[in-house]
Amino acid sequence: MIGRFDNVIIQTISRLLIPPIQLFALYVIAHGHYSPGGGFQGGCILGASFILMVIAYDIKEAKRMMSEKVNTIFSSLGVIIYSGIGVVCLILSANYLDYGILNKIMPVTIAEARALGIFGVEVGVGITVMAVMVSIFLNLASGGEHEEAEE
Amino acid sequence: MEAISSIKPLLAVIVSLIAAFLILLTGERARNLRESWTILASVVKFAIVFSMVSPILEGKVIEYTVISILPGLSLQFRVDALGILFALTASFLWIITSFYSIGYMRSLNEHAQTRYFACFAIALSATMGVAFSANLFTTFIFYEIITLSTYPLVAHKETSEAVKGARRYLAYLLGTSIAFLLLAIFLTYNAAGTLDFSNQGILAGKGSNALLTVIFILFMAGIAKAAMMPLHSWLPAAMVAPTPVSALLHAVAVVKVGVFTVIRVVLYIFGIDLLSRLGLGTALAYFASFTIIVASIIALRQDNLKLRLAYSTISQLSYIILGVALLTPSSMVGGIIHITNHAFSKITLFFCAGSIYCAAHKTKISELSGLGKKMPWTMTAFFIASLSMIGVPPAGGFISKWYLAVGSMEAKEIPILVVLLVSSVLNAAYFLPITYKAFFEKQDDAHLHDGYGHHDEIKEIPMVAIPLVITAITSILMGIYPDYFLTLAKEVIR
Amino acid sequence: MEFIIGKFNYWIYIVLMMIGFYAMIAKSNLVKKLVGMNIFQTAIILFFISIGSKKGATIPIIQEGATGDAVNQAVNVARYINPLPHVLMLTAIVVMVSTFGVAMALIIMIFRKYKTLEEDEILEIMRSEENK
Amino acid sequence: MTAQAPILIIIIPLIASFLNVIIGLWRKRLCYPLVIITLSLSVILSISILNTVITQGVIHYRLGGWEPPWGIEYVIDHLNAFILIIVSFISFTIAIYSKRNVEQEFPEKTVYFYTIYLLLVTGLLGITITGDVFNLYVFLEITSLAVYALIAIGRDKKAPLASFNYLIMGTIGACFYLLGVGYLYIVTGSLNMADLGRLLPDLYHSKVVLAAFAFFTVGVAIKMALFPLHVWLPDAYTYAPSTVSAFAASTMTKVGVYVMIRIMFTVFEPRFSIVMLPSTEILGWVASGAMIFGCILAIAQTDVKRMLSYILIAEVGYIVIGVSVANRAGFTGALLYILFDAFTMACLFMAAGAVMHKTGETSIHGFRHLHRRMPLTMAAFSIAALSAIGVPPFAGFFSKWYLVLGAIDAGKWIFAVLLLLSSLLVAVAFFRIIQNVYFPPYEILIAGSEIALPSARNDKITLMDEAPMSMLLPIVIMAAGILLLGFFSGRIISTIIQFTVPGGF
Repeated sequence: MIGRFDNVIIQTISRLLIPPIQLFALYVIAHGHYSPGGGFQGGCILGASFILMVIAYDIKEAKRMMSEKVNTIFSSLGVIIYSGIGVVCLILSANYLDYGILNKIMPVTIAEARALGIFGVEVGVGITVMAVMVSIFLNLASGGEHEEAEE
Repeated sequence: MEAISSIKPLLAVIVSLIAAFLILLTGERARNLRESWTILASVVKFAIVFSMVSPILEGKVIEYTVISILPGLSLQFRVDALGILFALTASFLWIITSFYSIGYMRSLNEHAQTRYFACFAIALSATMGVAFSANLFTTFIFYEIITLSTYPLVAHKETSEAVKGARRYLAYLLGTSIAFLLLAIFLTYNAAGTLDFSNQGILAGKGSNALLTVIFILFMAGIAKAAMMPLHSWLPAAMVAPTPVSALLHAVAVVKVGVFTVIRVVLYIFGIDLLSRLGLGTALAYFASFTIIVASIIALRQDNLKLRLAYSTISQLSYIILGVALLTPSSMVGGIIHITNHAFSKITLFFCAGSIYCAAHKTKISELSGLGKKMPWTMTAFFIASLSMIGVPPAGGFISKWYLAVGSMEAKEIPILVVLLVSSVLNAAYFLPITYKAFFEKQDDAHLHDGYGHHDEIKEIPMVAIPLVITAITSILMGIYPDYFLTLAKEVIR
Repeated sequence: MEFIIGKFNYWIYIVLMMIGFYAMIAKSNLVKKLVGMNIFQTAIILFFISIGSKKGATIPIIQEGATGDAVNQAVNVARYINPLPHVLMLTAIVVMVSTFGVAMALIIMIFRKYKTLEEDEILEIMRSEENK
Repeated sequence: MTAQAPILIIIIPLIASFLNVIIGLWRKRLCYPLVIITLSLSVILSISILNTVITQGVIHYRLGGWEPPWGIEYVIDHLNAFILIIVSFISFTIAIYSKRNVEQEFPEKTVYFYTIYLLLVTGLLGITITGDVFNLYVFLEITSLAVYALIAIGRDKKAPLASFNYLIMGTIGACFYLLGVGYLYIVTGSLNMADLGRLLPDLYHSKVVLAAFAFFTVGVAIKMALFPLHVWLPDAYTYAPSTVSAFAASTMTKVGVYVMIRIMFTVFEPRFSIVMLPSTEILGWVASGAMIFGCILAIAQTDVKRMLSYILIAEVGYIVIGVSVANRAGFTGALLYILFDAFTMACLFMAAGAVMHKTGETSIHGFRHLHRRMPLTMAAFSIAALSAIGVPPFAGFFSKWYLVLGAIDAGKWIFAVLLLLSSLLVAVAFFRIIQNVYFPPYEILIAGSEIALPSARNDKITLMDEAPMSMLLPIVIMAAGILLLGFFSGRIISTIIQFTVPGGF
């Protein structure tokens, strides 16, 4: 539906904007656990940057940078990271998502281990959210040719 | 009376279930093997049942709890004299019937014989279940199994007529049992807190008279298998089934299960004292006698042989109910012994009808003229059996009618006595003409070339003829030596 | 009047919710239904957020190296808004977004099949197919 | 292992579902085995959980080791354990069944189907296992989203619209539930069920609590398709792929009922739900409406799947009646019914699906004389139908026995009569099919279809053409379950159900 239309201004501006947006997204993700923000918000921003690119260029461009396959892998990879960390805690004979225990395998204190654990989870969430945002958008924008990925 | 625990009742029920399974496995491929399963099962079943007789005669009861399905309600067997009497009759007749139906089915080259024999076996094991059940819960379960397993037998021909008959059959039996019988059972359980049969009855003093009356009426309406009017019309409809089915199931197993359940309810749920206090016994008795008379009158007008037999069955069943409803010792003996007598003679009659159909392909009474010479054995057996039906000594029917008559006098119910006499006359009126026609009427040529081939081809099929001779002889013997069953019957009311 | 002003956040959410509800039930255009659904959910989210907030309170995070006063205020509940409803709503938003996604996918499928999004027209087409 | 079982039973399907996506990109045909292994694992886990509950009593599992009521807590008593077993076993069996159905109906979407299927299972297990009202909401939505997607995944042209309507209704239900949670949070500041159960009794006079209760009830009623709010169900389950309708019909409504029981008797006390409000009274009448109208509408249908959907509505009515009479017998009956009806509905829908697979149609005429073509499937179908009618010795009878007993104990004769009446109506509905299957009058057959002219009646070569093994096996398992389970209901009650009856009954 969104056909290609070359508009120098839009493309240049979005070229300029996208990197800082993504950087900010990473910041939001990384600081999620001790300031406002977190995986979901960061993921949304990250996804928004891709969407901006799709709007500025066209779907083929976006697909070139992030193909359907990669997208699908990302969307499930995030969840696997998140639940994987939890399972690691299980394996270390603590309860699910009890990050404190992670200090057994990392040279850090329990508090730091908690911070790192939650950070890992945030990253996972971020990746998934980003991937799903993009796939939903592409799915709608392309009128369903882009196979739907389920949240 | 002390109870001995034994697994025999369960075996008696299970054996024909296993047989049904094997029959289904064997299928059409090896017909002889399949039939041999039926024969084997029937013989074994009879052996098991027979082995339980002697302890019963010593006044013991055999108990066996299969599994406690719901707390307080268990699938339990309890063999007493009444049960063994019924089980003995049914299982013995099953042996004969299985030979008969093999001959019948093969001579007519019927379809779907595997289904036929399998359902037959299941129905029989359910009959045993009812006969041996120790509480209403168990009775109800097997009661429904009988209904379901005989439904395919009624619809066997698969013509639209057969299907209609089967639908009515199911509607009556299943509908009444769910709507009335189940409700009555719930009410009983709610009132008495138990469903176990006990000789004194369990409902005595457990509720207001109105409630008990309602329960009783619900029971009587719910047990449509007893074919009391006005809930009788499923039985004529079921006559579309093959004759062996009508013979064993709709003259012995199914209908007798209905009557049997009525007896159980009357004697072991309500108890004699309670019923006589409520005066329900007499009411039931008059209801039954109404059925007797009306059914006999309808039977007079039937030209189709099986239909006439069906209506005769309806009236004869009510004899049994009448006998029990009078609540006097002799009448009860008469009713209970009539279970056996009627079973033997009526199955003979049906066998004859089947044999006529096999040999001459005739179903109408008007076509029977002159058949006596061609099928002497069949028609003679028919004559004997009808004598027993009418109640002419020395045939077995006489014994039961005698006791019934005595009972009615004990109960000071002279109208009932009149009913008995009138109905005997009616029985004679609708049975003897058949024999007369068969033996003494010349066959007019109109029937010479009707339907299937010439009459000179008509000859009895031994596989079919032998069983009916046996049953006929038995029904005579039971008139001459009634003691065996009488002792059992007396055991019941002792 | 006080009754309305004092609890204005509830009134707002109720009004919004009813608007959304009306759209979901009454509109025949599927997309409008969907928009109504979003309004409906947003109203509930507003409701939750509003019950978490307090006048003059701040986010419940103790600054790094906070001394005396700040630490004492850490236990002073009145100074901090209740974060839990916000967190819940974060999840609720995720749910909302995914519901929206699925619904959109469905709408696309419907549009591909019937070339319209007016419910009555779709039903009309269905009926004609039935008769065919 | 057993200590972590409560979380593993959720996590394993979750991880597997996303693993499934990645594997699916690589090798499509590995998805099916993965799903089977995962679900068999969850069956084992649920059994071990039940075992633990029976031997050691209620399990409390704290996610992330946070103390309740702050952290999310999984609480498993006999009730959840019971439902867990049902859900996991049914999902496992239907997963086996799904193979050929998927191959036939939407081979290109295999990966997505199994992913969403696993998510659906995760959601249902989560609803059952969690002890936190908001967490329950999340799982509820996961479940619903998965089902919306699954319903629309098939070929049927009508499916998307049905799914969309379901989505709208379902969202309303979920949002009402969420509002209920919010109201309770305002007054108590807690989301933990047990904690709420402790805090609420002092607040029963408050209007907010009443509103919360109302929102909960309506929301859950929509989710479990209680009679006046059932409108989404028939379309959705009729047009869905047969696997999906089988699974949804047999588990989702049951889990909905479970949620209702939790809310009414754990979060709120029976004292509140029964005495202070006449809620159970109202529910009882609504449910009896469901029974009667469900059956009547079922009789009116000509499509088997649609008829089954209406029967399902009626059976939700049965279960709710069992709960609403609010005594031991009724509650026991309701739980037994949940178990048996899960089996029955799975068997019926799977059989219908198998017929669809073979003949391509599910109209009642399509069933005509099928007992020659698919004897086993039809036998299973008949068994399940008889169980649904409530004829002994099949399982349904024993649960109905308890339901009626409960109604009588509560002195609600009218309910008892209605139960029996609706059984008769169900019988009418089903014997239309059974008679069509076994004894179609030959006059019609000659006119109607190719099979079995009277001349062909005696030929021994029956043109038998059964469903594939992977479909047949689950159907037969279910039928066997229906046949046998009834006789063990005594044991089931004495070991599990009697402990689930809430206090005050």
